[in-house]
Amino acid sequence: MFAEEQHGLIDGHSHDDIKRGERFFKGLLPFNFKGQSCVSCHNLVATDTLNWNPSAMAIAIKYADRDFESFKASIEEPVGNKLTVVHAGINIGEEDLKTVKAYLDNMAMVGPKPIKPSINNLLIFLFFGMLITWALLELIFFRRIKYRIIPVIVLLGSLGYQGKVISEEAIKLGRSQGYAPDQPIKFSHKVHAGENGIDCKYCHHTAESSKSAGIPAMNLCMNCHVLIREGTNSGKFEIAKIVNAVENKEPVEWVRLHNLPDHVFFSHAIHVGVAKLDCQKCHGPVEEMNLMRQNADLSMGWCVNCHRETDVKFKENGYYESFAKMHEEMEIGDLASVKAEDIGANDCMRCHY
Amino acid sequence: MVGVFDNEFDLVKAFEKVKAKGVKVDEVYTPYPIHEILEGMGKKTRITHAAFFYGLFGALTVLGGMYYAAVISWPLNFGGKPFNTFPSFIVVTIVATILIVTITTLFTFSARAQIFPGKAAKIVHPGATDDKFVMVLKSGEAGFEAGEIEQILKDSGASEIIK
Amino acid sequence: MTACDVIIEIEQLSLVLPEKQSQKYNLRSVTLTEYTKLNTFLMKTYWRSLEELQDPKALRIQEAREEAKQKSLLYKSEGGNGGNSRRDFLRTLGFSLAAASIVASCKRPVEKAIPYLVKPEDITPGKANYYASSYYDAGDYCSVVIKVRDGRPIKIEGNELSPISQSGTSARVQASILNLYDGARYKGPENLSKKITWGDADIEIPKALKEISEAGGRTVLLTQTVISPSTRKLIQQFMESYPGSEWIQYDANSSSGMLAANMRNFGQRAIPDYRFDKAKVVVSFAADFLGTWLSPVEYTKQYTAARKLDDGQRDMLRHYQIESHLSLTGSNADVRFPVKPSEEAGIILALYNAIAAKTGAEQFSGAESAVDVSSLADELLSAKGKSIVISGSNDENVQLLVNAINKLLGNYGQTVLWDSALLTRQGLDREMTQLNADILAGKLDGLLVWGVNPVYDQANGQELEAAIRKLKLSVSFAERKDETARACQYILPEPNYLESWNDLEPKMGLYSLAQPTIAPLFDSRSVQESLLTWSGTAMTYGDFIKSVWESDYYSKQSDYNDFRLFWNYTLQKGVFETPSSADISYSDEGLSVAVTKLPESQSGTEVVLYESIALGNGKYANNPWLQELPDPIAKISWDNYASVPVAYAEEKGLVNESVITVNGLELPVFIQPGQAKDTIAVALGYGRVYAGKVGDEVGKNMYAYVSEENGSRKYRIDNATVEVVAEATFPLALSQTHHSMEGRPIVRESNLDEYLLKPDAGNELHEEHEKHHATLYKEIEFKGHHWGMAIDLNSCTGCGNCAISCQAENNVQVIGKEQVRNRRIMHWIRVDRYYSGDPANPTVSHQPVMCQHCDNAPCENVCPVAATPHSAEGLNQMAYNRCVGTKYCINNCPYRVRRFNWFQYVNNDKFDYNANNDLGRMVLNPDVTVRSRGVVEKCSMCVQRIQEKKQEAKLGGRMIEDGEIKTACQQSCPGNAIVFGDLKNPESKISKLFKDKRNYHLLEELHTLPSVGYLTKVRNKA
Amino acid sequence: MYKTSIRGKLIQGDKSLSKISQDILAPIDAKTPRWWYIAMTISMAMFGWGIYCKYVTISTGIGTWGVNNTVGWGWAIINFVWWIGIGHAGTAFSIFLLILRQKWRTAINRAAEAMTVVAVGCAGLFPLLHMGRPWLFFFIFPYPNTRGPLWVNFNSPLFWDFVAISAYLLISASFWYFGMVPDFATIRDTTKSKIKKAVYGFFAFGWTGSSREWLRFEALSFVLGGIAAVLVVSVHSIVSTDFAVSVEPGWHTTIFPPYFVVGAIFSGFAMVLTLVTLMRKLYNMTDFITDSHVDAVCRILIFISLIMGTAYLTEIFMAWYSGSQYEMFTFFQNRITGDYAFQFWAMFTCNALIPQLFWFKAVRSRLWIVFIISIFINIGMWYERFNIVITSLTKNYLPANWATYSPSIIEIGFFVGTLGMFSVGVLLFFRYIPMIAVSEVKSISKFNEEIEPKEHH
Repeated sequence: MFAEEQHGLIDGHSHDDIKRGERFFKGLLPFNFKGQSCVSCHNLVATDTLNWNPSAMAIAIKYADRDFESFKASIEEPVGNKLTVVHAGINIGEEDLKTVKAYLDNMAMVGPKPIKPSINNLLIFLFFGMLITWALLELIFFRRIKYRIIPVIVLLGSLGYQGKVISEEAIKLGRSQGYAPDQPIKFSHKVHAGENGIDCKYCHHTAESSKSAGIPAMNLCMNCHVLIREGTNSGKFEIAKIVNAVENKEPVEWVRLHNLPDHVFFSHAIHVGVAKLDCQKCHGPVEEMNLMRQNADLSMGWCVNCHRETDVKFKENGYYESFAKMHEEMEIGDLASVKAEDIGANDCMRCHY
Repeated sequence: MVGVFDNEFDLVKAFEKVKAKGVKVDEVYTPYPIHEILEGMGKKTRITHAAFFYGLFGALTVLGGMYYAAVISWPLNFGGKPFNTFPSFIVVTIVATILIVTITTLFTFSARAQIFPGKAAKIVHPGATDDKFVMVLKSGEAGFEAGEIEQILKDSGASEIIK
Repeated sequence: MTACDVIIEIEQLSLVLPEKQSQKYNLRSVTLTEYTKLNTFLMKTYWRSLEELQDPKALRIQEAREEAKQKSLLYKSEGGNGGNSRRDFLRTLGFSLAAASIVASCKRPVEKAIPYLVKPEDITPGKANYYASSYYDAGDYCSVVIKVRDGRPIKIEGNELSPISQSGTSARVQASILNLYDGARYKGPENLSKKITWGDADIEIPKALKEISEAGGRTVLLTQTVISPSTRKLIQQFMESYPGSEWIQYDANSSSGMLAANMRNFGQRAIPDYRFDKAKVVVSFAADFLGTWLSPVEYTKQYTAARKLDDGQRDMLRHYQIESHLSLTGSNADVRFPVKPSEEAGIILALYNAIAAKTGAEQFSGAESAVDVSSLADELLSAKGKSIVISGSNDENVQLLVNAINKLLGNYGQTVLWDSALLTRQGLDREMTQLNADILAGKLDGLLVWGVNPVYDQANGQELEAAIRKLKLSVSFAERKDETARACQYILPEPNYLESWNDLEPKMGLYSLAQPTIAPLFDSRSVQESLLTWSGTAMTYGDFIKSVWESDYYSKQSDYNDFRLFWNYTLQKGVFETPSSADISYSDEGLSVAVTKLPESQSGTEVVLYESIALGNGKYANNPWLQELPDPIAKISWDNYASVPVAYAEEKGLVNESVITVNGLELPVFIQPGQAKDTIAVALGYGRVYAGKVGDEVGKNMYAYVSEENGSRKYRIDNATVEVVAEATFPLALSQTHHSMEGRPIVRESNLDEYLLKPDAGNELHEEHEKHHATLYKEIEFKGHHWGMAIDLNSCTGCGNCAISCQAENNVQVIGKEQVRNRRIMHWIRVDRYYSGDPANPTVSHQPVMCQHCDNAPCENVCPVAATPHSAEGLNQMAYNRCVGTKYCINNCPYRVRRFNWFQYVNNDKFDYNANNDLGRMVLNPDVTVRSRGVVEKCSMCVQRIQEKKQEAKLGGRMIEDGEIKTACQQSCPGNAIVFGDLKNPESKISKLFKDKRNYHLLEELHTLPSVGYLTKVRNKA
Repeated sequence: MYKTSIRGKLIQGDKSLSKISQDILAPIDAKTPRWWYIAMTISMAMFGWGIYCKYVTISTGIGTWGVNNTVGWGWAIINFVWWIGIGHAGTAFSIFLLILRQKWRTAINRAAEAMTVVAVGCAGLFPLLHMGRPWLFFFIFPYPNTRGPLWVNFNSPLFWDFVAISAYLLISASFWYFGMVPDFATIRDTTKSKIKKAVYGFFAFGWTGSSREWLRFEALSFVLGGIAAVLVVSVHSIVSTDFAVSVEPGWHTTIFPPYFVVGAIFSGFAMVLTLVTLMRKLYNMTDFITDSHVDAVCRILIFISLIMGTAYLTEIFMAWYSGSQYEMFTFFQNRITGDYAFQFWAMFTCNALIPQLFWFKAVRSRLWIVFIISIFINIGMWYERFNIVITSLTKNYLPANWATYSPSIIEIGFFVGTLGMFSVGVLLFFRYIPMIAVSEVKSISKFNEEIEPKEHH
């Protein structure tokens, strides 16, 4: 009974196995592999966006349901070219490898360790708060410092800092410019749109006709990936996820980057289909991004100011014939160009209803 | 030399006499303002002028700001009114100007009169804020003769003379 | 709620529905795969629970993995932001007002986007699809178009191709979309409250049926009127496979008397097709044909067409209404006589005699008429063949007399047609009465109940319930909770009509199809499929319909020479018409007997039991939209009440909300002008006890007082005992409390003769005000469009369809009885109703009022935060996310059309209606923001529809056509009273109507320059 | 020059300057009286209930009030205008009487100013919390932002209101505070308690009473007094535009600005009278707040009351003269008669009729009658605002919208809460702040002929 409590089984693995596996994985118990360990390539915590190798968690989830043999095969006799190259020379005993699998299985159960919150900024903020308190007390009661200007400067400086933090945070509120989360599949726009020159609208094909540009359905990916099964950077692991998703009918849960607030209604069709704007105008140099990043801050000011600067296809599009008087003015030269703003693009009702 | 008086009239009398002697009175501390002294000290304040300019500046800023916001920056159609609704602007201009004048004048006052939070008072005589009228003369001043002055103070009814 | 949630709410302006991440169901437009999500969500909520029961351990591990996966994504996504430290910093900071903004960013939820695995061809994310279908329930038929957005049906529009409803709908049809998402629907087959599978049911029930059949027992299939030809066919098949079984059709609000009379006179168990558009004089005896009688949408279309004046028409139908309680129809009548219900027969007889005297037909002696009908008879005779006389009575004898009058007037073949007879009511009450007695007497063994609720709507409901419980076999096919289903052994839920196939024949020769627009939300199966299965036909109902159509209807047309084409096109159009003719002759059989059996005039108080506009027979009492729809006349929602005459109330010292007892039943009092002397009226359809959390215990069940007379249901209590309950009050939710226009020029009206002399009769003020039109400053010029709306008061009957249509389109929230009573109803369009003249018989005016989109809008000027400026297209905009809720705009709107979100109406247990659960929220329109607490909202003239059509035009590179954009209220208005369009386009219909002499603006003396115009009401009094 | 022999003494009793300080500052140094604790407890209880009601309002919504889609403003706005009106007394006293060189004001203006600050604070709560989303109140401020930038609507009276009220609060608070600086210095220099010396010393900002200070102090008073005089007129004029600028019948009238300003001064003076009579009784300050002070305020009230009566009659006349049926209805069928006749006549009686009793010296000289009448005026002024806000809103243009309004318990609690807040403020003022402007009283003491210039020996 005692033994069982101490070595309680989790999902069929003992604590000891898991601990031992962890040490192997992290290289604390070295095994013969060019001086590296698993963790050198397979991150435990996602930090490096350019690491094309699958993360520990991804591997864990993939192999959680599979038996040890397939796990072992992927390490010792991998199928993919890339994996064959990098995994060449791994030498680890079978029992030890089993503990690694146990460790990974356990990880798939409990999830990655939470990142401890860093409290530096808060500490700085509180420190300035304390400075304010001190300066006030000094000014009112202690009066120990001869040059009164010192506490006054400290007071104003601290208040300024706190004000700055608060206003910056307030502006950032609900914004996420630069947001570039890891995606469940290491999909690179650089590889697809940049290096291979695939047109944006091949995948996001509803951009011209619907409000939504559309995230391509997995069967669209399969148009190409039915043949292309191994990538130059990522090997087979990432592409296998697509195949797996289609075969098992498990939809891929992408993390959304561009989240407009729910009270904003945006239509891709108007901007791409009618105004013929380039995708890059808002989304930035997507063809250069390995990891998709939110380019613009998507603030209301950003929208509104673009409307103030951008010309409408006034003569080209038949719809604008309703604006008869403006056409007349254009004919006689009173009106050089029509900005989006001039036809009411900055009205509330255009986006909020 | 410090002369302490019990009432306004004695102080004023002494003040006039000292001045007549040609001796410059350094400072007078009273529980309430006495116009004869304030005038007699020969000091002038330009706070009122400053306030006027603050007002002028404030009014123009407010009016200009509103014109910019409502006509240039983002004109919006409210109830079919023109963008430049000048009569509406006036209301806010008046009030906001008053606010600006008040705050800036207070700061000016605070700076010029050296009255601000945390200032330690240099108390010449503790009764000066209660019921005493205090006149301070500096011994280094031209025409200052201690004995003579003391006599003047005494004659005018000083209740206490501190040297 | 944690501090962070609060802040997120603040930051997101709480317009999102704060839901758990895992169940987050984004209601906004841009989400890609709502369909996928939707199904996942539903599976999770309703289906997966079975698995959970089966293997809890396996599931737990699986869940743990899922959770781990979620977590890993969460951490990863934070990592990429570089805002890791910021979030944590904020997380630890806690909540204070000063730091509110900082804390706000602490928990921006990770949003997921899940694309389709394989994208369905016909679904484009962000675009709506429209499918033609048909609504039929409780005798109401309507051809509809269902708007489906990302896999969810969200709105019902009228089908313009239907010759019956002609793009019109009724409030009940509009609200039926919410029935789909009703939480009171049964989730799967049950046997005595235990879940079973369809397989179990398919074994047990046929076995029981067979046993009964073999033992010579009796099984009855009790349905409402079935107008589906395929279903009728398969019911016959089913009957044949179980000898001894019977099929009884039963309508709670029946037309049995009419059917019986028509069977005698014409040999038809049907109702002729009344054509109000061809009539010049209509005399209706308590038939509420614009509200509830037979086919109100169709009749409203015809009636308003016959009274329109804007297309140069100079003639109008004249409408007489003789009734006791002020019905919607009565409120539109040119001449109305309030009489006691028992006096009606006497008046009809007198009318008959007067006409017979002039046409030389046989006259009968009878009671004295309460109304002098001689001039009426003359008028009818002068419009021979162009008149209609109808009666709402359910008494066969009365209907025989009415038929005789129509015959004498030569209306058959002219305005009353048998070629296209109406089939939507076929229940004969005596069959049900017999069945009721048999059940109580134990003479029945099996009962299959489908679509009716006898336990609720039979007078002896409780006894019946007990007797049903004792039956050998009782099966209910109820879609949602009802009292009869509760008594039954088996509950085999049928799918909603939006989830299933059907074909309908509402009129002879007129067919229409219903098609599923969403996969069944619950484990339901259509009744037809069950019957097919039990009668041994292995076939889905959809295939069965197809086979019936191929064999029966394909041959009746010549447009398509391929059945597949015929089927697809019919499905697309929703309706199919074949010329039909009937050779039917009139025989006056029974008339002489009938006149002797007419109801006699009574001296006591009579209580009229009428069908309410909103609830009908009470089947959809759990629909909060219907419950909250104010009665078109009384403007009361959430209750039924005793309408008493003004004089009676004065005599007894009653006020609104006093309580009286009628035969022992306590009822709240509403003083109803126009209520006939010595009568009281109470609506049916209320007082459900097992309808769901919204519908339970709302009002009193008056079906308990429905008795029988001459073989049909009698919706009247004679010689009722009425007592005043002293000191007692019962709150009523009135949404309008003042009924007089106070002499103000609000609804402007004239009479036809005046109008013909002078088109601006009654509207002289308009020109006067136009003359004074002046402004200090330059008027704002609209460059491209200037949207406007015109409302023809002559066409508006006040039916309330627009209010519900708007509610569905614009996510207008339900607020419940207490808040309606507090005068906080949220409807963006309301129909004001004014009385004028004699309180005993007032003239009634209906006026729909929504935001007038004034060009000089008073509300815009006073908003401090610029949340409601004017758009370049002439719309009065309302930016909810900017609104801080000062309510100043509400005060400064002379029309009071602005609505305030006094509470959080969405996701709030205090407002436990459709918006408080995931299922109910699926009806929300993703193109319209769900408003949060503290913001003002109002009619936007369906700006989302304007934007959508503009986008279509821009993508097509063409100008917008007139009439292309239709607002929700306009689209399905059965009276065609609303016209929307571009005032900048001089050719548009709206521009022409604005130049009409009848056009005026509400409160135009205030110079608010509304973009909504009203056309004066023209009556046709003699 | 002020003639004591003609107009009575400004200060009763032969008091030396030091005695003046002592008498006025006595409550600060003395032991807190028992009634003060009792009054404070009651006020705190009221205040606490108010806070609870505010909590309910913010957490649940404005729906907890009695307002509805027809009557968008209820007690909140009535009370707002009422409090703002009361808040006018301080400035009115200080400024107008300063401009009019009314020396007797010195005994009362401090109390009046304190009242102003607290009352305006109470008033400000109402417009803030009657918002549907008060946490977004900053939208009303035209600050540069990332929304375009999106500014505010400068045409909206509520924006004017916001500027006017915040300016008024700031200005009256600074005016009040700077007036107290010399007095704080007096406390600093006379008190024996070390803590008090330090605390009051801090608040005295280092005041010594030197001529350079007094010179600028006088200039400051002059400037502030001058511009604040504009405020007295402007603030309530602006508040009146909340109504006058709208289209509601009964609101849309040009008489409102002067009518509101006069009404505000009326209610403010009445409240001053209420407070001053209490203060005099409780702290036995009969020497400073003399009968003639009370008498003078009463005489002013007669005059204002007559103006109020005229304003009421003018409004009614204009409604009839305009010929507008909506105006006619509002005044003749919904105010003078009709559902709200009681409120109208209560207003008329309290404001236009009862103050006429002040014509009688017997009334003016009996403090308790004066006190009661002042309460009546306060009530009457509340009814005036009720009349304006509610009668117009309940029955406006379209009869279909007509609705009734009755306050919910939460709204009542909110109002009671502000009453509590006001009395808490006033009690704190009684306890910790010189009730009467010491330095100013001293400056007028010389007009008491008893303090003759002493012949020196």
